[in-house]
Amino acid sequence: MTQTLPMAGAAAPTNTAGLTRKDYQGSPSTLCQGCGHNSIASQIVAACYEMNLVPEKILKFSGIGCSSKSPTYFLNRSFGFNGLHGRMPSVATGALFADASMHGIGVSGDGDTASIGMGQFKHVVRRNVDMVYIVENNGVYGLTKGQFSATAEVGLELKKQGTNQYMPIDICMESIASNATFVARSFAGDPKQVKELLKAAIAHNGIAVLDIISPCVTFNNQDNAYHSYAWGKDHEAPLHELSFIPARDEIMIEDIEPGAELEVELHDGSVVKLKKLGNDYNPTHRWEALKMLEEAQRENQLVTGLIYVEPAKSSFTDTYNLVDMPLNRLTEADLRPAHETIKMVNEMMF
Amino acid sequence: MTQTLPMAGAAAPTNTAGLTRKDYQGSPSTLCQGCGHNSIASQIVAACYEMNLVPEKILKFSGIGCSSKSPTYFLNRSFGFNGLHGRMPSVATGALFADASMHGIGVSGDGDTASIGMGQFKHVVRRNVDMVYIVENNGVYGLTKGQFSATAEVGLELKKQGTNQYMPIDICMESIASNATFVARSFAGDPKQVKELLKAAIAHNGIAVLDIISPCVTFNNQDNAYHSYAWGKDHEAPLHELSFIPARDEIMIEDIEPGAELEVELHDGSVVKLKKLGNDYNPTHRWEALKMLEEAQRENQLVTGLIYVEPAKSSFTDTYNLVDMPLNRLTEADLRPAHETIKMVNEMMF
Amino acid sequence: MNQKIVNEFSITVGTVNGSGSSTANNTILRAIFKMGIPVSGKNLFPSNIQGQPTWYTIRVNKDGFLGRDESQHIVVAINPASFARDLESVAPGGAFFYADDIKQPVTRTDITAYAMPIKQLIRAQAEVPSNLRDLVGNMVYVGILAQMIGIDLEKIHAALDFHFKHREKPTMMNFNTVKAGVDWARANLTKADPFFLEPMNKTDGMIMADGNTAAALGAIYGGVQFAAWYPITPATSLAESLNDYLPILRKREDGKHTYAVVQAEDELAALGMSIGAGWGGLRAMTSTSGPGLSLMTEFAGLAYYAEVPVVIWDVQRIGPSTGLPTRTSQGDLTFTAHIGHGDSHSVILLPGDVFECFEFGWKALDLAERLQTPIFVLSDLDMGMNQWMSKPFEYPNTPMDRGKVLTEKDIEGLKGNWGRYLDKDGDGIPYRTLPGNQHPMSAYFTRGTGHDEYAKYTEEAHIFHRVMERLKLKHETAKEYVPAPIVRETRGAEVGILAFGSTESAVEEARAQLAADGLKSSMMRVRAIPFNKTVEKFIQKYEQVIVVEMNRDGQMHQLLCMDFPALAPKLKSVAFQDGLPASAKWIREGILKFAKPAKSSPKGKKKVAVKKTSAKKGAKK
Amino acid sequence: MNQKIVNEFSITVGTVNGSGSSTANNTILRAIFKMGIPVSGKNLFPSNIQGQPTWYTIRVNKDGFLGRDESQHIVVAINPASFARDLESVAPGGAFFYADDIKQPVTRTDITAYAMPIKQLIRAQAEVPSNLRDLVGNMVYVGILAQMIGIDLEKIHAALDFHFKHREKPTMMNFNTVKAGVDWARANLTKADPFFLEPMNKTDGMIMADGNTAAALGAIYGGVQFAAWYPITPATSLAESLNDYLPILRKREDGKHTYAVVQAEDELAALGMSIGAGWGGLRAMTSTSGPGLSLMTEFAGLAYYAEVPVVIWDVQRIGPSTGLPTRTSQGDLTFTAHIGHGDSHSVILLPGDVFECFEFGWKALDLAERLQTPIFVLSDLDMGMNQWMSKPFEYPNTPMDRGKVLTEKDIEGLKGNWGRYLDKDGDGIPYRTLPGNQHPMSAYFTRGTGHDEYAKYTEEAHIFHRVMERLKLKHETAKEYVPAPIVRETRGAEVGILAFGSTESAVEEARAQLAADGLKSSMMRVRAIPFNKTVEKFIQKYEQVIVVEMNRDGQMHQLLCMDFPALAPKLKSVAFQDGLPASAKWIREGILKFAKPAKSSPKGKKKVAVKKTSAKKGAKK
Ligand SMILES: Cc1ncc(C[n+]2csc(CCOP(=O)(O)OP(=O)(O)O)c2C)c(N)n1
Ligand SMILES: Cc1ncc(C[n+]2csc(CCOP(=O)(O)OP(=O)(O)O)c2C)c(N)n1
Ligand code: SF4
Ligand code: SF4
Ligand SMILES: [Mg+2]
Ligand SMILES: [Mg+2]
Repeated sequence: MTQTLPMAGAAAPTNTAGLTRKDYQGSPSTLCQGCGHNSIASQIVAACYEMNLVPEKILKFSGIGCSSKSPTYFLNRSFGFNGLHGRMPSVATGALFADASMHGIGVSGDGDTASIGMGQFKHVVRRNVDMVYIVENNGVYGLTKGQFSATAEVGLELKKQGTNQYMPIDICMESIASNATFVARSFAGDPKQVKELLKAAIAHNGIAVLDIISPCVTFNNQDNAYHSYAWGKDHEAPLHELSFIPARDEIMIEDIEPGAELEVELHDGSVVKLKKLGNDYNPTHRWEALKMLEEAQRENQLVTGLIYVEPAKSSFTDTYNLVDMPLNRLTEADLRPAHETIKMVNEMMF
Repeated sequence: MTQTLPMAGAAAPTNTAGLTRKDYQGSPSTLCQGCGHNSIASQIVAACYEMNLVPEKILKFSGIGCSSKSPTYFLNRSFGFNGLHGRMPSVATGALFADASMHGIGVSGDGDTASIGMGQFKHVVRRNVDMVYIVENNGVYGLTKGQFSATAEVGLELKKQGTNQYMPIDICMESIASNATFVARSFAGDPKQVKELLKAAIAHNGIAVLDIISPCVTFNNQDNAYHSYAWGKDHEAPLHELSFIPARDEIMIEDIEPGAELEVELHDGSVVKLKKLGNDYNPTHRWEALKMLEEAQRENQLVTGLIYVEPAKSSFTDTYNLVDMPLNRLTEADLRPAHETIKMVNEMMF
Repeated sequence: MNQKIVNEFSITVGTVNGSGSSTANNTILRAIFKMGIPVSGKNLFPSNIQGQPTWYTIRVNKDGFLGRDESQHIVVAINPASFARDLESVAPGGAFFYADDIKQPVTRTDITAYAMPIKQLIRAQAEVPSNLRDLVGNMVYVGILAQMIGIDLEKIHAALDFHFKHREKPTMMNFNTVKAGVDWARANLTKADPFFLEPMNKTDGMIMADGNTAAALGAIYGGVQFAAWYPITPATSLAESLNDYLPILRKREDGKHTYAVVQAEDELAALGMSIGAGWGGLRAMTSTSGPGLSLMTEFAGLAYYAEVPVVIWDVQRIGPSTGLPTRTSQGDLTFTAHIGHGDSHSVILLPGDVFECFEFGWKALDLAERLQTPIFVLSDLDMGMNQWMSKPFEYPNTPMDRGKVLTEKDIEGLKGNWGRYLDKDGDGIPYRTLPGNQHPMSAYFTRGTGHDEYAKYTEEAHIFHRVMERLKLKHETAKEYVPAPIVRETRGAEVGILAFGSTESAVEEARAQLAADGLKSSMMRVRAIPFNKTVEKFIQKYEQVIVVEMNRDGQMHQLLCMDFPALAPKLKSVAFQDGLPASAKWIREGILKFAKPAKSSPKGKKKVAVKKTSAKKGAKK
Repeated sequence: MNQKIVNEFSITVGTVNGSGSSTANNTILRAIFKMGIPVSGKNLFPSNIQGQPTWYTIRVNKDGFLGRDESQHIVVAINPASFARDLESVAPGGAFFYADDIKQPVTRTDITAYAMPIKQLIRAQAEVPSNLRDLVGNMVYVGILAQMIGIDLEKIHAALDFHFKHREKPTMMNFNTVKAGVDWARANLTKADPFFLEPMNKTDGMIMADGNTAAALGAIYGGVQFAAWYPITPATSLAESLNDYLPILRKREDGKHTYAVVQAEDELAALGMSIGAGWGGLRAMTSTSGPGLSLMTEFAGLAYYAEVPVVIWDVQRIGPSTGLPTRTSQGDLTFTAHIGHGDSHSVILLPGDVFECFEFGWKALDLAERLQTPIFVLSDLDMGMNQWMSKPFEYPNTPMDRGKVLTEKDIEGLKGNWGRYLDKDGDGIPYRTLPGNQHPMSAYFTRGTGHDEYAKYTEEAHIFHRVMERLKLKHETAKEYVPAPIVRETRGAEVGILAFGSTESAVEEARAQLAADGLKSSMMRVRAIPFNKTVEKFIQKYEQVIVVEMNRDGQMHQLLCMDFPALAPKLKSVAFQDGLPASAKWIREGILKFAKPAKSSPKGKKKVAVKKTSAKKGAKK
């Protein structure tokens, strides 16, 4: 606690902010080995480093869930607020008024965003709050051990939960329906794309929703035999051993060419179909974006890339026409009306 | 309280349920004269009467707001539950399990649904709960005296509230994004269309969202001078008199032909552009519906009619495969496991 | 005619909501106020927008007792729908003014009835356009009443001039209508009731305001920078007043803003945003009423445990649940004191009048930052939405207290060696840094989960315990900072009375009546929770302390018993709720159940003059 | 070796979560249980999924005291990350078993240390596939321990057979691994610690279960028809047990369902749905923990005021806010008792053990329909998620109480002359009809706004007041229906002890210790709020009543002071919270602060044998 870290701006080896990659790191992760959320955290570190951002100029936010634990695993030098389940948007909205020059990065889960947090999510999008809103989407509640989330595939079966009856909520379509100004989708196992999209999202003025498919290696098993491990060669007696979680490696994919498709097998044998948006796709047409998403839903594809962007709009804080000085540096002289005004006020009262 | 009403099924003059129109009525309205919500209530009475529904087989639900007061103004012989602000969907979802043979009709407002109630709204849609979900959409909070709701037009100015900065939430697009199986839009001043859509909605198995534009004669003034009445011919001194609400007649429109457009001037001089869906429009393509709504948003049109329907799906209660007898008529014999089972249970405990 | 009754009666106007009568009623109120006579106005309005019965009661009282009077001495009946009950509500010997187009019989003989040809008179006013006749027509009863009880016409003009922002045309059109009423009454009515107004000088230097406006203004003088809110009666006008006055009082040359007011999508978000802003170092607040407060429960617990400064105004209405949204109560006390799951206790301010709404408006922001905890301010509908006489608002007499905040320089001085939740000063209050602090060791991570003194995540039992014990110590510290109670001791008092909030005026009136009956009492008005030493000492001093409050369960009594178990047997509860503002009547009767006056009435003290009718609880049936 | 210590010690296994050790630990627990020795198991697990330290403690106690023991007599260390603290945690004279691949020094000489070659032994088990070595490897320490303290191998086999649902292959593979451990230990280790197990017959006829399973089963026997829930630790397994057991226990020939369990989108919706179902006439419930309960606040107020039957299980974890999601507490009591804005008071059941979780599981549904109000059942993590010995569950001994419901025939008989909120019986409980009732006069309109006895909207002050007073009367009536407290009086007791919930076992142990010290006490375990006459009488009887509870603020003490102000001075609070289950140690020490034992120790009573080490609060650092 007493060692002195280099002040931002001090001479240092690596990026133009004078900081090393280490200055962007967080504490060691306590998530499962192989969890997609971990590699997203790494890419946040990489993106901020490569963009030469000063960590002190970033605010981190999250809700509750495995995903929402992530902000402790990156940017230790940034202020962070790990709030309530589903309520990250409101806390971020208020906090970003404190110093409008700062960047906001929020991390949420699909349960956090699409179940309990649906209302706040839709409204933070609608307000175009200037922040990156990452959904680490695994289709389940990780931290509470594997219930369906609202983005779970219809027909998915989980032990104890039965069969999911509902169509999944599509975070990207929801964002566009509520007039988001930046919407993208990626896959945690595609670090290059995640990083590039993160950079674009951070640079965007306004809400930037990043729906990142991030498989839960522990609970999202489409296989009906939940956590089943074959005992012996004959596979005769699969066993349900809830408290044993074998160490697994994260699924990483090779680069996909724009326009190309890739089927990725998850740990449980289920398959996701990824498709990268082609170079001819124009992400500035809301209309095309909706069409593309609707088609992808029918094709059961996960289309990745920058789906929609509307760069010109002013963000939420912009519309408030705030003073240049960060609001939280204003003093009594700026904030308390002058003494003589009290007379006027009393006269206004009759 | 002691007069005996005719039992359903008893011989009576009018509809095939043996009931008169009076049997469908509610208590006198306490809403403002000319409020669009009142004529929606009348059409609910008319639709149920004409469909020969038995009022005892209908459940009424609402949240909080002027709109949500409506259920007392129709179907006095039906059970009703006026719950909490924004939480009508959950109460209805639970209540409809009590007796799956009953019809659910819910009335909500745009504040009730699209602001505080956004989360529950999206989820009741996603679950395809078998009920009619009416949004009496006026773009303001009527009951709390005229603040913006989330469906207010961007750029709308209201005294004390300033200028609305956000894009309005489109109830129909939101419904379709969340996989609603029946989505329609109408205008309170077009009673014929309202009634026909109500009938279709009631007949639908699953969620039927009806977004009915229902102008608030008292608060939704686009005119910057909130409640301004000209004093004398010269109009020189408009006055803000919040506590005076002049009696006004409800705006009624002539029949629009399918495919035709109509501009309707509201009490405050603002104009809404209505367009009736043409006969060639096919409401069974989700894809076309999204496209149509996106275009209408850009054209600033309110397209009315049946926008989307997916008839084949099973509703929420269907998926639970319930016994035929209404659950709330089951008795101890049906519900309490037999005495001998307790031994087995204890053995299961080790 | 009975003996003249001067400056000591109440007037109720029964009308229809949405009819614009509030301008008329406010005009009467303001004119009487300008005559120097203590006066209050209470609006009893329905929870809808148009067409339902509504009542406005004005009480004049030369002694300054301005709580609700259960007797209606003068009743003005404009609404056919409530005519019968309005007629019934007139106290025996009272006066009844009614619109003569209501074709219902006046069946009582124990009162004086005056028919008013309002429709006819307003039609005769050529300058009033036909679409405004209903609205301006209300001025007719103002004129008739003015003539019959003696409201100064000049003061009426002043009131109208104020209301219409000094625009002559509407002022004169309304004033001329008032005069038409005056003229007609002078020509046609004969005074047969005993009620008269006579000028006094008891309102000199006073203002008239409602608590919500006062609270908003106080917050502005407290430097509020962020407010998020969601509409709800009766709190809406607090946030709307911020929108009204911030642009005036915080205007800058460059046209830029030092504040933001956000209408949130609901109350969860409203408090969430305010917490975000408070955490960010802004003076942040939200305002709501019961249902909204219930929704804020989870976030309130987070702010308590993560130690985030934020101010929450709860303008109480009667509950539980949606209850009666337009009726008053002091019913949220016990809930607020322990809001949220787990061990928690809230700091609560209890303003007693409009002046304190202003004062606590800025003090609450100081306290929030000083104590790093949510500060709840419990007002109520009666205080918040009704017009009250008040001392003029006073400019804050202490500089802003921004609490324990470490800047870049401080952190540098400490060589980064600080802990967000370390109790350096032994008062349970730690130091914080603000986002945007550029020192690389300034950042910390806030969470609602278990954390140690360095804000690091922990599940260690003894650390969790230690942090919770420090929060308890902080609550002790709060006692030194919160507003002390107001104590009014009477020599030889047999009983102590403990009250809080808007019941003050009614309690004082009851005390005066009891004193006249021969029962001497001392009074303490509690202004904050946690209770400090003074509260304990007051209870210790008296054999019985009667806790008076406007709720069903005696919630202040509950909290006192919890905090002072050793003194609990002395504490008696007088609690009543029906949604109407407190009246001296039920307070007096309640107190008499526990404490009997000495046999002989004290020498010379005259009986309080206000006549008691056989008033019922819940006045109107 | 010291003197033998038989059947009176505790074992803690320190491991990594996600490593599958719970099968091993459960096997030990069950085997000991089958040996007839009173035993309990407590899981101290982190709030994440994999890779963090976790501890499992098994306590054996021949006298049946099964609360948490602050001393760890035998510690099994498998996790390198917690090796040092595990080593430190062993009580002097204790035993320390550790995996020999942890290359850390054993620095203590006051204990017996045994190195275990787990990796090596499991590799030698040819039948265990390599991907399962980590999992099955845990059986090695089971075997070593079995050999060293004397766990019956046959019972271990029985436990494995049960766990693996009588499938031979996995049972044998695990059992063979256990035997490999046994064999190795027999050959290589020399017993040097004093701890031994010897068969008893004290568990005959008993079962082992956790409170959440018991609650779910109880609800099923109560005929639950609708449950909506949202996942949250430690309540999740309650709802999941409904999913597990409903299909078995409510199986029908036609394959159709008489129930529905819905995973809601959050807790607001979970309670909203349950209220809808309860209103509709279904036996409806929800289950949650602190944060979820906070979110249910507004709906709870609606159910109270609109009088809707619904059951809310709150499996308490330690708060405020997110707190420590995997640690226990009794901290939601005061909040629950007054949940929601406005005047309200809740009916709360307080099960004391797994048996009562089952019993209150069905009783709560009866009470909800009888009283037409939300019934809160406050369990906690320790009771809900840990395995407890229990009497077998008993089939409900009363028929279902569906409360006051009017059918079509009843309405016909009344000629429709009924009022939903009319108090016909003078007990404050009105009659209701159920949706689907086909009588044209059966319908009524439910609302959270003001309503009269006929469920009509009203803003009348006196009616609102009257309805609220009836609700108060209903709360009085509730006292007759809720489970009475359990009283255990001791002749000549100097002090009364009042406790509730899962602390029972620890309190009884403390009482036994105090009795040995010479302090006689009587005990009352409160099982419900509102408190009935018995509670009052018990407090009256003793000069001092010490209220023992597992929270910071002494919440039961708070509520008792509120309800019995006259008795409040007698009530003393012993409250402690750090997230760990209650231990006899702090209870005993807390009680001794108020009550001193008589000077001389009573004749013949032997000191309780469990050794007291210098245990710290919050055991693990
Ligand atoms: C109000 C509330 N309800 C429930 C919980 C319990 N809870 C913790 S995390 C979680 C789900 C998280 O799911 P998701 O957001 O998808 O994150 P993941 O763990 O899958 O990354 C839940 C329900 C809580 N913390 N707060
Ligand atoms: C929790 C809660 N917050 C706020 C309110 C106050 N409130 C009552 S109605 C309403 C808005 C209603 O607007 P809308 O749903 O559009 O209905 P309208 O009156 O316009 O028909 C609000 C905010 C409330 N009753 N409950
Ligand atoms: S449980 Fe799933 S989501 Fe949670 S940390 Fe493990 S892999 Fe990730
Ligand atoms: S305020 Fe508006 S929405 Fe409410 S009743 Fe009047 S017209 Fe209708
Ligand atoms: Mg998830
Ligand atoms: Mg509206």
